[in-house]
Amino acid sequence: MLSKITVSPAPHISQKLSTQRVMGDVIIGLLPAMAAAIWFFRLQAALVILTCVTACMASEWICGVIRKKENSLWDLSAVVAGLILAFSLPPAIPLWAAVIGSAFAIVICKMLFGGLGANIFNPAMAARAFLTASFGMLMTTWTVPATVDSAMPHISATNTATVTQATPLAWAKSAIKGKAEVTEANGLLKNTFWGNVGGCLGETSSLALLIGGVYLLIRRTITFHIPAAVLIAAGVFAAVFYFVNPDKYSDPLLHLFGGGMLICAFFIATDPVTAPLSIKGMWIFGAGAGALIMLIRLAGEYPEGVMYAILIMNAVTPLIDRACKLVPAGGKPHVQ
Amino acid sequence: MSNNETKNPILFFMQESWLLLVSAILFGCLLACLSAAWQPKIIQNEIDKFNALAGGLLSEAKGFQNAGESISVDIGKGKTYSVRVKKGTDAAGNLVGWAFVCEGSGFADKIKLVVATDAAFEKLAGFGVLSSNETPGFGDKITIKDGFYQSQFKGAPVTELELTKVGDAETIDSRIVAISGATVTSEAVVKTFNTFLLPIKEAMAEQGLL
Amino acid sequence: MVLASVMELVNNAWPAALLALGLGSLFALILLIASIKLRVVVDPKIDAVHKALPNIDCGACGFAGCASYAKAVVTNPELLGKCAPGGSDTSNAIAGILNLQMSGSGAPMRPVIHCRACEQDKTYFADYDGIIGCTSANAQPNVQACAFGCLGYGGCVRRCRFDALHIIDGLAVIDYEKCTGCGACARGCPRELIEMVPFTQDIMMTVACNSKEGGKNTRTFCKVGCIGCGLCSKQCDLFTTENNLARLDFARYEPSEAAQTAMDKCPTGNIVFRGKNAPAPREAGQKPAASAK
Amino acid sequence: MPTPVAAGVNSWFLNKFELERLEMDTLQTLLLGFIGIVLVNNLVLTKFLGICPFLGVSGRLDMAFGMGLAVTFVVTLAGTLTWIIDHVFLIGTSLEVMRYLCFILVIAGAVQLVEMYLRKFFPALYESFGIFLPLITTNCAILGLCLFVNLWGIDNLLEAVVLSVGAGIGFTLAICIMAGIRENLELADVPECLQGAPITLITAGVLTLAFMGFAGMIR
Amino acid sequence: MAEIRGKFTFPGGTHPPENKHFSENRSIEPVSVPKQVAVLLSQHLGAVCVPTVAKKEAVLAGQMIGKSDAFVSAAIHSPVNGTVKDITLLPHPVIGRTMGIVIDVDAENNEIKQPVNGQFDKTFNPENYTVEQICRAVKEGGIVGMGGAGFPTRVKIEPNPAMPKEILLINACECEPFITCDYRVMLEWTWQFLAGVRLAARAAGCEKIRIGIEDNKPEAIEVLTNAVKELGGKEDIRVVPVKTKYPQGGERQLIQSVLGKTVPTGSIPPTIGVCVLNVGTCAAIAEAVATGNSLTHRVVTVAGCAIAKPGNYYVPIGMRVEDLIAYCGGLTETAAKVVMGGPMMGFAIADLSTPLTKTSGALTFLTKAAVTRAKHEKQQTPCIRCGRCLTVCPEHLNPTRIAHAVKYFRMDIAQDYYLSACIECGCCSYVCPANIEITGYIKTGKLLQARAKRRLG
Amino acid sequence: MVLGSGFYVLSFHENDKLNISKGLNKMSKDVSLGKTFFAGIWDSNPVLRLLLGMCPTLAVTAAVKPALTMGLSVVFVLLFSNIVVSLLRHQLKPHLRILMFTLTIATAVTIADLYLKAFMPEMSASLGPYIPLIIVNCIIIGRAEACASKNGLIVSIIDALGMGAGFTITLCVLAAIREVLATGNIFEITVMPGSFTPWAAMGMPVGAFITLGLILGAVNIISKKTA
Ligand SMILES: Cc1cc2nc3c(=O)[nH]c(=O)nc-3n(C[C@H](O)[C@H](O)[C@H](O)COP(=O)(O)O)c2cc1C
Ligand SMILES: Cc1cc2nc3c(=O)[nH]c(=O)nc-3n(C[C@H](O)[C@H](O)[C@H](O)COP(=O)(O)O)c2cc1C
Ligand SMILES: Cc1cc2nc3c(=O)[nH]c(=O)nc-3n(C[C@H](O)[C@H](O)[C@H](O)COP(=O)(O)O)c2cc1C
Ligand SMILES: Cc1cc2nc3c(=O)[nH]c(=O)nc-3n(C[C@H](O)[C@H](O)[C@H](O)CO)c2cc1C
Ligand code: SF4
Ligand code: SF4
Ligand code: SF4
Ligand code: SF4
Ligand code: FES
Repeated sequence: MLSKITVSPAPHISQKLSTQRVMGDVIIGLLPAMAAAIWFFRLQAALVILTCVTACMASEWICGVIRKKENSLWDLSAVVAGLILAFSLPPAIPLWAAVIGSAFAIVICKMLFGGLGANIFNPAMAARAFLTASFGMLMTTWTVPATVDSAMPHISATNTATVTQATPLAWAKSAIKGKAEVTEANGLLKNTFWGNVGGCLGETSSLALLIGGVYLLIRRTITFHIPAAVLIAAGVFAAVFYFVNPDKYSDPLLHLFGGGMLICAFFIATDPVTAPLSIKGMWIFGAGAGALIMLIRLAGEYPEGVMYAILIMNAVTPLIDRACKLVPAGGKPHVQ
Repeated sequence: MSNNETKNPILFFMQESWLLLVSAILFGCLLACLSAAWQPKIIQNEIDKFNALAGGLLSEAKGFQNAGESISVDIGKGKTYSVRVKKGTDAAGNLVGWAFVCEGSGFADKIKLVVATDAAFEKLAGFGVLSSNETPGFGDKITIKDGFYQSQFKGAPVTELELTKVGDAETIDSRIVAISGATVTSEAVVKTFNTFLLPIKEAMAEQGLL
Repeated sequence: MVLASVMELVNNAWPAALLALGLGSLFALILLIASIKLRVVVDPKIDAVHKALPNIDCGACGFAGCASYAKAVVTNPELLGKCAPGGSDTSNAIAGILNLQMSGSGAPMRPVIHCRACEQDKTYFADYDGIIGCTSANAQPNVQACAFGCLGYGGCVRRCRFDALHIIDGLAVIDYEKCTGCGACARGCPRELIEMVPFTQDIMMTVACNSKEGGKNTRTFCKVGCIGCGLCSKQCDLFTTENNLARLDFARYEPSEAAQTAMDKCPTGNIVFRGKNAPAPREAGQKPAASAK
Repeated sequence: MPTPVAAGVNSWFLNKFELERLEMDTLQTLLLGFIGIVLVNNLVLTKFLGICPFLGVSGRLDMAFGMGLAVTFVVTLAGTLTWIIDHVFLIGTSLEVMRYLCFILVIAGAVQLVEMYLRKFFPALYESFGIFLPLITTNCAILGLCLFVNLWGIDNLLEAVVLSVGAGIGFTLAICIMAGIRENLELADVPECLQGAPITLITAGVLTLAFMGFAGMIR
Repeated sequence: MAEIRGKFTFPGGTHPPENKHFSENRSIEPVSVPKQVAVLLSQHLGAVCVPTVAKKEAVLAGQMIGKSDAFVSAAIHSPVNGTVKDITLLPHPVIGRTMGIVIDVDAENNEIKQPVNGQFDKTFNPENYTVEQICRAVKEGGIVGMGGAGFPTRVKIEPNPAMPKEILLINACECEPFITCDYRVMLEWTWQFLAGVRLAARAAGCEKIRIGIEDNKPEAIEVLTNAVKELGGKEDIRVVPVKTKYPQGGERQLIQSVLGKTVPTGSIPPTIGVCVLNVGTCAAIAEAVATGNSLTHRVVTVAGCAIAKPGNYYVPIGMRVEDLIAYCGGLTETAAKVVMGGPMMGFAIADLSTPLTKTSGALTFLTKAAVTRAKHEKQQTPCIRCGRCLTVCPEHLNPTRIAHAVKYFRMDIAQDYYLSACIECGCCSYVCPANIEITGYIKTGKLLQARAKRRLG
Repeated sequence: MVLGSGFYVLSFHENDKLNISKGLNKMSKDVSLGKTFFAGIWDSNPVLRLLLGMCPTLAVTAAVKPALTMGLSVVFVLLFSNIVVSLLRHQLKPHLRILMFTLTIATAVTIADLYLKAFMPEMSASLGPYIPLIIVNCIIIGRAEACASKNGLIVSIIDALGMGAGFTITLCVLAAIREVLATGNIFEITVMPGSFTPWAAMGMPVGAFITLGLILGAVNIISKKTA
């Protein structure tokens, strides 16, 4: 007759969706940005991306072996973490530093907390913060995209041999000091949209990120709440300053398209693991992140605040989740 | 116990706490004596440190003495900082330069500097860091003796200094090139100079020291 | 000369000494007065009992932690002896604090598992494919033909904080060396297979089956189950057979010829020894020793 | 008329962004000092003060909050008292050598007194946060704050008080964040050897990285 | 036929593939009498019955063979003529081995029981029966809720001064995939069903009757609407199409959709004056009241790819699953799971000799392919906190949090997040990309809690 | 205040609780002097097992030299307070006991602070307020309460030395790891190859927290293996 039947609790069917598939969609969403990175920064970019992804996967595998756990490599979350980390590194980063960052991301920030789903902080951002704290110089050396005409103004040859270019945000920041530079920074807007500027690997091309973001939205891998909250909060924040004093603050569009804002809104703040669960929580989380990014950019010491804003919001996510605890459909029971 | 309580509170108090009181007196004495014994050394340490730093800047100077009255410098936020300028003299007692302690807020915390100038208070002889809490690997590069940052001040004019991010650190002028990655600290040092140098020069002129 | 330096010392020291004295007496005074005027009557016994407990807050006593157990036991001395990890030492210490005599036999309670079916002894109707855990597995009925035996998913193991329980070959096995008798395992078993019994002996005899199924079904479902034949109760009055299942009266148990005969006569080898260094049970399906004679 | 707080915030913004140095009024200094010690120079995360309760009492949010309140209360009391003692008795009479002794006596005595007082007259309050008071005496955050106030040369009482309150609130913030995180980690598969204090420390480490974002916002 | 779109719904829920095509067009077919039946003594919520017959005793079809004096209980009856072979432990689909009565069927002396729907038409007048008569018939007929939970119906419809009922809500959603038994009853036994509805309304004292029905059953909606029209508006009966969404048939959800009211957490519909009955239950009430028959047979949907002859069968309660499988042409090679009930809430059966009960509305036979990816631990990943389970939960719970709290034995947290408010609809597990058995954990949690309570009590 | 540390025990994780209670038990039960000494180093190591004195542990371990200085200062203060308390143990009155401990410890700490200021000014500056913070280090008052107020002079001295040694060694190990990674040096002697880029973060709070966390994890593994 028939082979042994199986038994398990209901429900006995499930949607055709898996963690692997979710992560795979994110990877697909990141492909345009990867293409842009490789186009603008050539071999350097390819090497950094390859290194980060390989190192992240290797770290994940080793941790799995040590903990004698089911091999978690193929849920692909390590690949996504590696990609995001690579995309948030400057092109000229030495590969050994990329390896240290990957190991920090996966081992310290993810596996020690219990692996996928248990980490409190976004591994890629935490690793970037660690690298920034450790190797500040390396993390602030911005090579010029291969496509840039070297006669552009904000290119300088410093004491070292590398030709570097200030990022749009760095210009916006120093621009607070003078009107001429503000205009110049604003002139960067078009290039910023296409990606023809200095910056981290994955952040330069707004267009590529938008394509990827829309893909994720269509696939319903992410919902619109977090990106919308981030962009609206940051946009409003920047616009208020701009309209109060356009001579001193750059165009809000530069803030929306410049730096890590878009990759943050679509790929980083949306990391489900480190964001709140409920819709209300997502709005709070996103708005908090957007506002913090702008606060750090405008009032803090750094030109860019994405990484710190995300880490800070990650830290308060458990509190947000608690504050947004759902009420059951029938209201709170009288006696529990 | 309850008997004591009601009958003679003072006796009760003494019974309970005589040990504490005796030890308090003893420990108080002990500390006072130790302090008396070591305080001069502690004060000397501070003087030595100042002298070592200032002496490193004004190589001919053999000693430093207080000169004039202490000068109150406005450091903003409605606060003032009182500076005691010291006169550096060589073995023969001739004036070789001036040195004083000043402070400003850096990246993490306050930075205390020893600043020295030539005898005419026209040119800087440089600065040394008395205390700073800047990030290791970033801001703490200002403490590197004769590092590229400190060297820029050797011989710079006593005027409003200016910080730039890109530039030539070799030429000695009022343009100071920031330490890459530690603009804040670099700026704090420059700002400290700008806050203190000219007011002190003015005050010294008033006091007739220059 | 000497006098001068002594004078100088005194000169230096008096303000400091005075300050220390002043502060010292001020606070001494305040605290003394406060300790009298603001005294709150807390039973010092509670504190003492709390200190006597092991302070690992395991909850074995059934209270939220050592502190609440301390409070409870002071008000209700009947609760004495609930702290399993602390054992008799702790109980005696608490009894001392409360001026009580420890009563009762004092035989330590230890768990026995009323099942001895290993993987190869069991029969399954289907593959269980759900959450690994006894409560979850037990909620999917009839997977394992015997509805009474050990499921082997370690619900009890996860409750034991002392690493004293392990699943060996599909059966929960107690390591009596490590077991403290906290009883957590008994609370963890959905089939209520684990019974806390007074270990009057180092090794206790027990009927290692819980099946109330008729003998015929038991035989088809399990190679080692109790078929309720009643042979043991005929041999020894410690045993009773009811609902197709034999049971031993643990409180009265002590080694005896009769008990041993009952054990040897059991046709399924279901009566076994449990405890530290207990001898291995008869192999499943092996003929009773009696018939071998 | 804008409220004082709004005015303070407003002028902070003006100063931060307009770059012309306006006359800073006291309120502004206080506000900056307050924000500074809550976020930028958070005692736990940048100065390593109060780590023991940070590790020990961050298991549950309600407990953490109670502890935070207790610390805030005590640190305010201690900061104020020690500032007064320092400036009234010690500096004038050059008895600085007695500083530590005086500080700790004042803190220990005051805390014990308050604890007994609460216990006697406000048992409910005592149950919810008074039980933390005795622990706090041996908490570095209190003495540490007093010492830092002295080290930073804070020369007016109001500023000392504001800094003390800020320090307490900063502590509360840090410990509540940690408690939230730990409540989540309780339902996670953290390697056994790291459960408890180790993972809390590692989390705190990353938390300090995050708080670096506030660096330099206030100087 | 005009397309009918349900207007009403509730927040949350999901859309599993409906898969009704296996059986929706197959009319109800009485099955031949098996050689042996096994009637379980525990077929409902509430007290277990005590056998009223002894071994070897002869029994007649419809004869009461077990009863209980408890208030919340229902009697059981023999579906066949035969002799009691044994009273013993038998496999129960939900609660494991329980006592039951095995009856050897008297092969010569048995006819296939036919449905009684022919005895009803629009002229049926519920006023001919007093409330007491209805209640007694329901009680003696051993009728329990046939929608799944199996709550004794008498308790539900009996007038209760403490909780007066105003609205009778008929749950005709049948939102579970595959199941069509209620649909067929509505189509074929329309008048019997409506008679039951009206009898129940009379007994319960309900003025209003609402029939909530998903808009994926347009034919049934039409048939019922016409029939209600034909009744001529003596009673306030309305057929309310609702959106097709799982679990529209959950009574709390249906009340929200149709009546716009919420049942407070931890309470039951009567607290807000609503009585909810399933279609099959109503049909059974009509039969019991009008003909005096007890509940011995019911309609069972047999569906899925792994069975040769799917359809809707009129089956004696107590027939073993294996006998029904044999009647339906046997399992296919690819069969992986036999589920009593639908795939979202049904119970997978391990032992095919399990008898059918009063609440077994369907048998779903799933192949490996249909069990999309078998939901077992090896294919799970940790929760990625995507929040999908929160979005679909019709009770607005935080399923992942509850499940993890149970997993780590933190019953305090589970309770804090309203463990007991879960209706175990399975939406959360269905959508979870990490494939976590959320509902399974929650069910486990409820069991753990019940056990803890039992220990304390 | 020791009740205080008892309270921490209540709210700690099980892992820590077992460690702590094991440590505390070992402390009170051991009698031989050698055992008393070594208990402080491993079984009831104040930092690794009892989780006491974490603040200085984290704050001064960016480099080995300040860590060592801190360790030795703690040894001195522990010795001083244990000796004084042990000598006076029969005279202590319940209400003022804690006040007496505090007084003694504050005195010892002031002495240490003065000494450092006078003879090691650089070190004193870099340790900043963490030397005076020894006053509130729970190890010291804990030992005064748990050991010195119950035991004779010799036992108290050995206990102080053991605890102090445990504290110092832990600090130095932690500091060595951090210093090597953060600067490439140890005791200001370069030990890493020239191509090594220092990990500045290891010298920052992150480095302190994470390294200590990992060390605690390692200790848990080792103690589980040896148990
Ligand atoms: C995802 C992401 C997050 C980032 N977060 C930060 C950040 O928090 N702080 C920062 O300084 N740069 C961050 N960056 C890098 C900046 O976006 C960008 O490179 C920055 O404008 C560099 O400016 P800078 O000139 O000097 O430091 C991030 C980049 C990415 C892709
Ligand atoms: C961990 C960390 C520590 C830092 N420490 C300092 C510091 O001590 N001094 C400083 O001026 N900048 C420090 N910075 C960098 C500043 O915040 C700021 O980015 C920098 O001054 C900008 O300088 P740049 O324009 O040369 O890149 C630090 C940054 C990080 C991430
Ligand atoms: C998730 C869920 C889905 C349900 N779906 C249906 C359904 O489709 N049809 C139905 O009649 N009962 C369904 N029920 C049962 C009803 O909630 C309710 O118990 C029943 O309609 C009451 O009628 P009864 O007592 O006549 O069975 C469902 C219950 C739950 C929890
Ligand atoms: C929409 C989405 C965004 C993600 N973003 C990140 C990210 O920013 N950083 C990261 O390390 N992993 C990211 N991941 C992958 C994964 O969630 C992450 O590695 C977990 O934090 C590891 O537990 C993302 C995954 C998804 C589905
Ligand atoms: S004894 Fe009980 S809890 Fe333990 S494994 Fe067996 S069935 Fe599970
Ligand atoms: S086996 Fe473990 S859980 Fe069971 S009583 Fe013994 S120690 Fe307790
Ligand atoms: S938690 Fe319960 S009610 Fe909510 S979706 Fe899951 S099974 Fe349904
Ligand atoms: S649907 Fe699954 S993965 Fe998503 S939050 Fe819920 S349990 Fe986690
Ligand atoms: S050492 Fe700082 S709080 Fe304990």
